Parts: sequence; structure tokens; C-alpha cells
Amino acid sequence: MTTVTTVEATYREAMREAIAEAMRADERVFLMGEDVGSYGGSFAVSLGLLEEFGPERIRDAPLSESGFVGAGIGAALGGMRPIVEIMTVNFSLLALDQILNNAASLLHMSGGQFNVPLVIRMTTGAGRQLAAQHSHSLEGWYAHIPGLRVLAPATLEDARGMLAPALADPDPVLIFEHGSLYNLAGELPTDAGAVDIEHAAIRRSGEDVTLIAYGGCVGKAMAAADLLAAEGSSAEVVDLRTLRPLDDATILASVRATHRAVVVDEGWRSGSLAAEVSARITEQAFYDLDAPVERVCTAEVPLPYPRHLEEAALPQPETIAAAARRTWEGG
Amino acid sequence: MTTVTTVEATYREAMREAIAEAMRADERVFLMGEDVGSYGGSFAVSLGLLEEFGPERIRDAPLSESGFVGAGIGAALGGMRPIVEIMTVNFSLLALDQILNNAASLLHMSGGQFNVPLVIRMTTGAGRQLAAQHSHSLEGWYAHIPGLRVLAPATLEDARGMLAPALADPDPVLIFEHGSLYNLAGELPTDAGAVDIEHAAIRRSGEDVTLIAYGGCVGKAMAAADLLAAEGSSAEVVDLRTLRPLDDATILASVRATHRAVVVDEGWRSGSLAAEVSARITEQAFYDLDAPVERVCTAEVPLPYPRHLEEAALPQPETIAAAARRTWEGG
Amino acid sequence: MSAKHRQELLRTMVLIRRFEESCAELYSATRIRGFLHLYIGEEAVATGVMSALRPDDAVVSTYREHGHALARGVPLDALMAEMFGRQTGCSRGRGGSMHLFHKETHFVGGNAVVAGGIPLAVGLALADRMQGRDRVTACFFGDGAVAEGEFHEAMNLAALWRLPVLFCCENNRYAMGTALAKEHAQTDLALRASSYGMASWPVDGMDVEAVEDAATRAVEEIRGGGAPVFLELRTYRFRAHSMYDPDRYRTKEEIASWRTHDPIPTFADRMRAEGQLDDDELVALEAEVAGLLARAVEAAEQAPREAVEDLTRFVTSTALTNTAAGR
Amino acid sequence: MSAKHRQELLRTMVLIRRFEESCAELYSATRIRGFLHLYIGEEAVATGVMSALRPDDAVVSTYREHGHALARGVPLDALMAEMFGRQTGCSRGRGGSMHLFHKETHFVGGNAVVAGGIPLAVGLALADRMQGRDRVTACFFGDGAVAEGEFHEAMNLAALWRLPVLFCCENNRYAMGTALAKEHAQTDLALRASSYGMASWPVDGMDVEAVEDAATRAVEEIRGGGAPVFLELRTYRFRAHSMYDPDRYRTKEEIASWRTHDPIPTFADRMRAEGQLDDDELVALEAEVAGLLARAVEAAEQAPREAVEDLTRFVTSTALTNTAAGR
Ligand SMILES: Cc1ncc(C[n+]2csc(CCOP(=O)(O)OP(=O)(O)O)c2C)c(N)n1
Ligand SMILES: Cc1ncc(C[n+]2csc(CCOP(=O)(O)OP(=O)(O)O)c2C)c(N)n1
Ligand SMILES: [Mg+2]
Ligand SMILES: [Mg+2]
Repeated sequence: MTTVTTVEATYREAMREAIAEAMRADERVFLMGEDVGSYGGSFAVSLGLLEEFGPERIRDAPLSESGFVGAGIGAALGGMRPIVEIMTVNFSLLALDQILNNAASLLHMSGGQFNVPLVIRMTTGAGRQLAAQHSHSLEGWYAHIPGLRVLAPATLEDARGMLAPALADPDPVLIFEHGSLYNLAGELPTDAGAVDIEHAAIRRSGEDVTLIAYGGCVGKAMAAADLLAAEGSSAEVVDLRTLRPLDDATILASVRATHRAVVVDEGWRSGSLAAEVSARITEQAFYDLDAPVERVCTAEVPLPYPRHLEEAALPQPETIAAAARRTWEGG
Repeated sequence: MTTVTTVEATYREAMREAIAEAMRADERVFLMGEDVGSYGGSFAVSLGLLEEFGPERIRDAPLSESGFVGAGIGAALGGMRPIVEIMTVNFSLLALDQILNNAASLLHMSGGQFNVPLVIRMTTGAGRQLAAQHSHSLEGWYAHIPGLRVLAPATLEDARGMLAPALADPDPVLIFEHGSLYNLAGELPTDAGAVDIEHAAIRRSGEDVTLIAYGGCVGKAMAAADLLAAEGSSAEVVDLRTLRPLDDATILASVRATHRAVVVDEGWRSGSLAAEVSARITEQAFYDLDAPVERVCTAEVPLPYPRHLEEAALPQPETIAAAARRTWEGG
Repeated sequence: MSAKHRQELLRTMVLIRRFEESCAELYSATRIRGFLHLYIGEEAVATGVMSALRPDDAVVSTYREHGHALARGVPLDALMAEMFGRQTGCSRGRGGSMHLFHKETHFVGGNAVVAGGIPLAVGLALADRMQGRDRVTACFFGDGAVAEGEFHEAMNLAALWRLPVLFCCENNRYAMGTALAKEHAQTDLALRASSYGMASWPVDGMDVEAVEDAATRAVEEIRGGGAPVFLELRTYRFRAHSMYDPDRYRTKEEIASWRTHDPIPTFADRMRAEGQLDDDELVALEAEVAGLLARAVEAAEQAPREAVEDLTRFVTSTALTNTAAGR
Repeated sequence: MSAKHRQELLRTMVLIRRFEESCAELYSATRIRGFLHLYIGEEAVATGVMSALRPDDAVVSTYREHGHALARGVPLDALMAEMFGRQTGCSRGRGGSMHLFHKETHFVGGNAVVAGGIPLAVGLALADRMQGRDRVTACFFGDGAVAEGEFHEAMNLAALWRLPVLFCCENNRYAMGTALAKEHAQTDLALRASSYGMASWPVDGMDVEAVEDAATRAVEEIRGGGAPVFLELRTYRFRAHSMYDPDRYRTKEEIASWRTHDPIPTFADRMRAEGQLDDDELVALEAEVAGLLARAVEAAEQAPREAVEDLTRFVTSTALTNTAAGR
């Protein structure tokens, strides 16, 4: 019999501990971004780290996303292991040229000579009434870029354990932290450490339909499964975890067993990552499907400020459950 | 009987004539971008326009994509009808924040007060051995953004006729010109003018499979249809034309008739616009399909320089035809 | 300066201050949500600059823009309703605190991507130039924004094309928790602007009359010759960056020392000393403002919300209702 | 300066010139494809700067980088093979003219997004600083790049953090067809740099010794104190922007007048006047270079191509072969 000792922790603390651990273990690791230092991180992830590691390694950067992301790429080329924090995915567009045209492309353009061992973390998602310029979920775009690995921790374990393998990856890795998860609290084993970053995870087993989600939508999919369970239907919940490369095997094994799938994605529907997942399922499991793959995405609108409109725009447990019902009841 | 007089023209000339016509008709229209003036346009589209319209209205901008695209948005707000040229979609990432967070969002964020009547033109696509930083097809990302209309002229008529309705649109419109099309030559009616920008077009009728393409891939899909015809199969070719909003009705009517579909897209496969088209077909015509929707996209690699690798990376008539065959022969 | 004009300046500053204090309370009471950035301490800047503009001039602002909007004349009720996310809000409630817009007063937002509004201002000025109008566009941004690439590109364009933009850099010495000296290699921001060949100078942003004078002079220069001007308005925010900010990065002493330059009492004292204000007037002013605010809050509370069916309205000019696969 | 050293400088310049001339011919013969940007006229810049660097210093360059690569010591054969897209090319043929890379000489590309390499140089310098190495990173970019936001952000970071970067602005007076005065409100680019508090000065970029002197002084300053230096290297390209450019935007007279400052004959004449070069040596040098080039072209023509099955190799460090849904 093994006893696992656990501590109470939040997603925010798990992420912070992962950063601190990596910095203690490897001199080359440093954290760079706007307000990661004296402010403590715009979402308080790095609170207290300045005191332990000092301003060289907890490096406040001026407002210049393209500049400091590019500097992170250069530092990675120069032998460091930078963790670059961008406040939110919305502002990451200012650095997208650096991420696509340099971080993701240098290895190939140089014929294999220059790899970029860089980790970029950023907040994504809506739900806090931050309106159109602070609420979007654009990680699907990054999942389109060859050369990147894209992660979306949805649990405490993943918040705690994805950073170490990301830093060990010789190529650039992006980590998307959904803003609504930071206060998620629970028990974490005291010895929690690295997790696998290759595979999707089954968060709940079920037989009637597969609900596929990631990041901030995993909890909503779980809640939808509860709703369905109350009606006597059993939903399996797949947490994608790694948005690039997608773990087709896990997704397909589940769908082949349930014959029905609902893909949940906080991105806008048209051109969403959910479209990719849907297309892959149809391509690879067409003859196993009892109904067309459903998608539940965010309404195609720059997210509005008022709560009632924001809620109406986003995927919700009830709309996910309704989509699941459509797979057996028909449109 | 009506006689249509035609002139020999290239895609480049058609686009140029569309710009000139718009500028002659409306004082508020001007063209702004890098090297549109004295250089004559990096792809010679605006050659000669400086002489006719002068440097105020054929406005050379310094290298500052975010700055001059933002200035275009502001000028549109101020009552002008700017046509902003970005050299290629690769560099448009530097202006993506302006396009998403301002151009596409202002109308909604302002509760309907400030619309942005702006047209942005840019070159996209590969095929000229320009390697990883000059060859990508990222229009699928723009097709993800609510508030934008996204056009992809694939023919002389569309190169000539899409600009006028784009300028008449009260909201931002993006026009993607595939670099390999500029030298496309043919006959254009002397009175060629505005075309519809709401609908996809059937470029070739057929019964056995629907090939769906846009921009630089339409010609390849036509060539694939020729290959298939030689084997006795008849392919219908749909040219999407408008990438946002997608014309589901035309796509679905064709697929419901042929029961098979291949989506061709020069974007990288994962997260491509082709995934969206595929997902929509499955969602809306699942029970009409005789085979899973196929996709033919660009290999997931930053495009390499050498011709043999570039050709291998891109969709080709033969790979499109092979995908079509798979829809009746099985994987 | 005439007593009447000064009383107007004072009234605007007091209105802003009390508006912001109300917002802070309403935020704590969860009536206002999202991000909330207060302008307390910086009132002289907006008040002085707006006072130098004509009604047809345009204003481009940031996410810390309640003061700009009020000083510009965006109706108080519409502002407060916006904070509540109501249909009567100046952006129909869809924008919230960071996205105030108002067409009648040419208040072009409310931009929450730092530096993202600056190119827009350049474009508005370009439109004015090309259409032969002699309007000026005033563009507000912080010291933090000066580090962004967009600032640089926009400055170059405006100077190169000699466009009628008044660049108003609100240097409050911090970008969130990052102090000026950690943001900029060269902390003399007016100097940075002059490297674009642009007229620029620093201004005491805690003194509403100094701001008004500088802005008036700048606007005259701009309207006359068309070339842009950059004002570095030196100011300080007395409150934290936003309601989420525990304000760990500054000392109490620093804040206290800046509070002695509070633009409102400083200016009121000056007026009093010159016999242009007495205690009764001040009390009456405060009472008037309090009344206005109470009514604005009351009206906002009662105002209707946008209908959920209209969720995707205003995504495009023609899309009035929700469409499944709309643009 | 010693005759030997001068002969090396001359040899490098001649090698670059003849390399570029070969490339132009090979392009016309369709042996080289894609975009091709020649360095003819600007040879003194690369030659002078590289001569001031140590072998362990790093270089970040642009799409007009053949001269930089040659002067830096990237092997000629590997360069020529890259132009042909062959496996023996310095980027295995995958990069082509605009993406030359070479790890041994710390030549970090070949960046074809204007200004996109500048932040990388800042990061390389940051890594050196954090790891206690006294290396310098030389970063090349054009006058056009100075208008880009990334230039500004990178300058501020380097100056703020006092990083060991040598900014080499190759001011050839044009960004494609746009003349300096249409790119910049303030055409004195060295002045622009000093607004970041950075040491900066203009240099005659047509004089290889002037460049070498300036770069040597700059590198000393940087290595000593760590603060970055900006050199505005005033030069001119004798050829069009690229092989597609019909060069309509400049007058023949302007080009002819700059040709009188051609860095190669100017320098050769100086050496000759000082008895460090005679006609025979020049002929021998040209013959040697011609031989090297002929052999490089020959080798490139014969070199293998990457296998099509390896198309997606190098997309990630671990993906050696094509995978349908690879990263
Ligand atoms: C591009 C971008 N990066 C980061 C942020 C997050 N952020 C919001 S305000 C702010 C500080 C801005 O400081 P400053 O420009 O001085 O304006 P102030 O808040 O002091 O008025 C930051 C970093 C943002 N909104 N946009
Ligand atoms: C961001 C970006 N915009 C536009 C281009 C197209 N382009 C390539 S080179 C060039 C001119 C650059 O001029 P300059 O920086 O002076 O360098 P030069 O070519 O004169 O050496 C332009 C506009 C590009 N490569 N990248
Ligand atoms: Mg500030
Ligand atoms: Mg140049």
C-alpha cells in the first residue's frame, strides 16, 4: 500500500511551483515578460519569485511583445532556456511574426542547425467580462503552425507538470492557461512532477457519446456529462491536453467506441480547432459514426462585456449536453 | 444577339484596372502600402498609377505594417475609402492585431457606431521558391475573424470585379491574391465590372465528386478534373471565392448531388480552412455522403526553397485526383 | 483666466474624480465588472487637453479613459450605463469600461491594446488632411505605450506625412507595476519624440492650466501647419493600476508625496487665493456632482440590457440578428 | 595597416563582388531561383565589420546576406550549394538565398522579414550576458528596417539592459524603391539611435578601413562595458533591389555618381598608391577567386538534393521523416 501525501493548491500555485522548480534545477531557465517581477505577474502566477531568484532571472520586460518574444528566441539560440510570459493571447498577435517566422521556422530553414528550446506561456479565454480585446481564444491558430508544440493544461496536475517536459523539449512549446482556471483549487500530491505531454486524457469514461474539450472547456464538458448522466446517458470526456500535435489515437479510440462525438472549443466556430478535430474524426472514423460530429464553439462575435451576452456567446454545459442529445435524437 | 468585346488582360492588369476605376469614380479611394508608388508595386500591380493619381492617393508607406494598416483603419473611420496593400500575407502578421482588435472589432465594441470601410489587399501562397518566410497561405486565419469579409479571386473576372463591391461594403474586406496568378492571361470583356461577392461559383460541372478549392488551387482542381475526366470520372469544381462568410448553400448543393467531396487548400492541413469546409459538409450533409470528405493541403513544413521539395509540399493536380479516387475506391 | 472658465475646469476635474470614486465603490459592490482602471490623480491632463480642442476634433483614447470621455463631453448617463453594460450605454453596453465610444463627440474609443489606438489617430488625421479639413486628432496613451513598436511606427508616419495629430503621452511613471526606468532606456520621453523631428515638450500634468496652455499652443501649431506635436504630460495615478492590483511596487511615501500635488485641491486653492472660488461654491459643486452621479447610477440600474437574441448584432453593419455561421 | 591585412580585406571584397556577379548570371540562367538580393556596392560594410569580430561572436543578418556570410567565413562551397538548393548547402538547400545559416561561424541567418532578426540579436546578447560570456552579437539591417516597430522595441531592450549588441544599420538610402526621405521623418538614423541613449555614429560605408575602424572601436566599447553601439553605415547598392526590380525609382546619374565611390577600386587604388598592391597581384587575386567560384558552381551542380521523403525533416528536432499529421 502506498500513501500519497497531498497539499491543497490552486492552478496558479501549481504553475508557480513548476516555474520555481525548473529555475532551481537549471541555471539556464529564466522567466521574462511584462510585470512578472515587481508586480508579481498580471495574474499573480509569479508572485514571490522575484524575491527568490532576483531581477535577472525574473525579468520584467517593457511593453514590447515582439521585442521580448524575439529576445526569448535569441536567448534560446544562445543556450538559455527562457520561459516567456505574454499577458494574454490577444496581445500575442503582436509577437506572432516572431513565433511563426522565427521560433517555428528556424530549425527547418537552417537545415536542422538551429533549434529553439523556448517555452511561451500565456493566458487565454473569456468568462471574466473583459470584452473584445481581452477575451479571445486564439490558441487554434498556434496549433496550425508546424514546428510548435501547443499545450493546454486543464487540471492542477497538468498546470504543475507540463512545464518541465516543455522545457526539456528542444523545440518551441506554447502553454495556454485559461484565465478562469487560476483559482481552481484542489489536492496535489506533494511529489507531483512532470506529466506526459504526448497524449490526450480520458477524464471520464462513458459509452454513449464522446465529449472532446481542452483548457477552460474541460470543466464544462464534465458538467455536461453530469447533466447527461442525470438523464441516463453516459458521456466520455476527452481532454485534448496537447493541441499540437493532436493525439488522434486517443480521440479515435473513444469515438469508435461511442460512435458519437461533440467537440467543444472556446474559439469562434468558423476555422476553429474544433473544425480540425471534427474533420479528423470524419476522415478516420467515418464508418464508425452514428451521427455527424457536433461542434460547440463560441458565437462569432467580438466578445461583449455584459455577463448575459458573454455567457450566451460561450459554450456552456447545457449547450454541450444539447449537442450530445442531437447526436442520438438527430438535428 | 449580343456581342461581347473583350480585351486580352492579365490578372495583374485586371486588378490594376479595378483600382484605377475605383479611384476615378470616388475621390475618397486611395491606395497605401509599401512601394505602391515609385516602385510600381512589389508585384507591379500598381504600376503607372502614381503617374495618374499622384503621391497623395498612391501613397508609399514606410516599412511599418502595423502603423499603416492602423492608419488605414483610422482613415476609413475618418470618411476615406482606403485600399491598403500588404506585400504578402506573411508580413500581415505584423498588422494582425490592428486587423483583429480594431478593424474587425470596432463596430461591435462601439455598439454599432463606428464601422470601418477598409479594403486590405495582399499576396498569398507559394510556388515561386521563395522559402519559409515568403510562401505561406494564412488566409484561413483571417477567415476565422468575425467582422471581416475575406475574398480570394481566382479568375480574371474576379480580379477585375471584386474590388468595387469590397469598397462598397461598409465593413472591412480582405482580398487575397495568389502570387502565382498575376501572370494569368486571358480575355476580359471590355465592360467587365463588379461581380457578386456573396457566392461560391461552380467552375466546372460534374457528377462523381465535388472538388472544392479557392485562389491558387482552383486551377489545380480544374487540372485534376481533367485528369479524372481522362479516366472517365466527372468532377464538379467549386471555387469558394468568398472565404468568409462561406457560402454553405452552393457547397452543399454540389456535395448532395455528387455524394463525395475533396477540399483543396494551400494552407497547412492541421487547422486549415479546409478543415472548416470539411466539418461543415459533414455537419450538414452527413447522410448524403458516400465517403468521408477528403482534404488535400500543404504538408506541415515551413516551405522549403528547392523546387522539388516545394512541389512535393503543395497540393498538385495528381494528389487532388488521387484524393478524389479515394472517395470511390476507399482509403 | 476668467473665473467662469476656471470653474468649468474645476467642475470637470471634480466630476471625473467623483465618477471614478463611484466606479470603485460600484466595482466592490459587483455592479461593475471586468477590468477597471481609474484616472484619479490624472484629471488635470484630460481636462486641460480637451479644453483646448474644438467640438469637431477627434479623440482616441486608452482603457483608462473615463476621464477623457467625461472631459470630452460624452454624456455622464451614457458613461455610467456603459459601466453597467446596459443598452443605454455609450457603446450599448457591449464595450464596458475599456471601450467607451461616442460618435457625436468624435470619441473614437476606448482602446485596450496598449498603443493600439495610436495608428488609428494617424489615420483619422490623414483623412482630415486628404479631405481638406482643419481638424486635429488628440491621441492619448501612457508611458508604457512608448515602448511598443506601434508607437514608433505611428510617430514616424505622422511626422513624415506632417499630419494633424496631438500626441498626449500621459507619463504617470508606471506601466502597471513597471517603473519608468525599467521600461525605457531613455526616460526623457519628450526627447524620444523629437528624434522623429517632431515638436515636443514636457508639461506639468498636475496643473490643469499648464496642460491647457500647452495643449492650446500645440493645437494652434498643428492646425496652422499641420505637423504633429507631442506633449509629455507628467502625472501620477493615486490608485492602483486596476482593481486587481495590490500596488506592491511603489512606496507609500512616493504616493503621499505625489498626493501633495493633487490637481484638484491645488487648483481650487489657486482659485480661492485669487478670489474665484469660495467654500460655498465648492460645496455646491460637490453637491451638484453627487446628484448627477446618483441619478446616473439610478438610471443605469434601471436601464434595459441588450437582448440575448441580438448577441451577434453589430458584428457587421448588415447583420442585425444572430446567424449560425455569420461573419 | 599591414599589407597582408589589407590584402585580406581586398580579397574578401573581391570574393563577394564576383560571387554576386556569378549569382546574377546563374539566376538569369535559371540555375538559382526564388528572390535574389545582391550586395554589389556594399562589400566594404560586411568586410569591415566582420574583420572586427572574434570567431566566437555571433552574426544576425538579413535577406541581402551573401556578403555577410562570405565575410564571416561561411565556406564558399556551402554558400553556392545553398543557392542551388542542394543538400551540401549551408542550410541543406532548404533556405536558399534569403536563409543562409552556419552554426560553426555563429551565423544565425538569413532573416527575410524586415527587422525580424533584430530581436534575435538582442536575445543572443542576453544569453551571453546571463552566461557570463564576453561575446558580441553583430546585427545587420537596412535603413528600411528602422521604420519597423521591431527595430524600436529591440533598440530599447538592448539599451535598457545594456546588452552586447553591435547594431549595423546598412543605410543604402533605399528600401526597395522608397527613398530615405520617404521612409523616415528624421533621416539622420544615427540620431534616432541616440534617442535610446545609445552610442551611435555615422560611418563611410564605402571605405572598408573606415568601417573596420569604427567597428573595432564599437566592439571594444561593447565588450568592455556591455552597452550596445549603433553604427550607421552609409552605403549604396549598385544593382537593383532584387532580380525582379526594374529600378525605376533612381536616376542613372545618381547611380553613376555613387559608382565613383566603388569600395573595391577605391581601396585597391589606395593600396597601390602605398605600394601594397600591384597589377600582377590583382590579376592573381581575380584569377584565384574566379577559380574558387568555378569550382563552387561545379560542385553545387553535382551535389545531391534532399530526398523528397525527407520533406518534413527538421520541422521538429525529433521528426526525421514525413508524418501525415506531424507537428
Ligand atoms: C499590447 C498590450 N500588452 C499588455 C497589456 C496589459 N496592460 C494593460 S495596461 C498596461 C500598462 C500600460 O501602461 P501605460 O501605457 O503607462 O498606461 P497607464 O496604465 O499607466 O495609464 C499593460 C501592460 C495590454 N493591454 N496591451
Ligand atoms: C516585414 C516586411 N515587410 C516587407 C518586406 C518586403 N521587403 C523586402 S526587402 C524590403 C526593403 C528593405 O529595405 P532596407 O531595410 O533598407 O534593406 P535593403 O534591401 O536596402 O538592404 C522590403 C520592403 C519584408 N521582407 N518584410
Ligand atoms: Mg503609465
Ligand atoms: Mg536600404
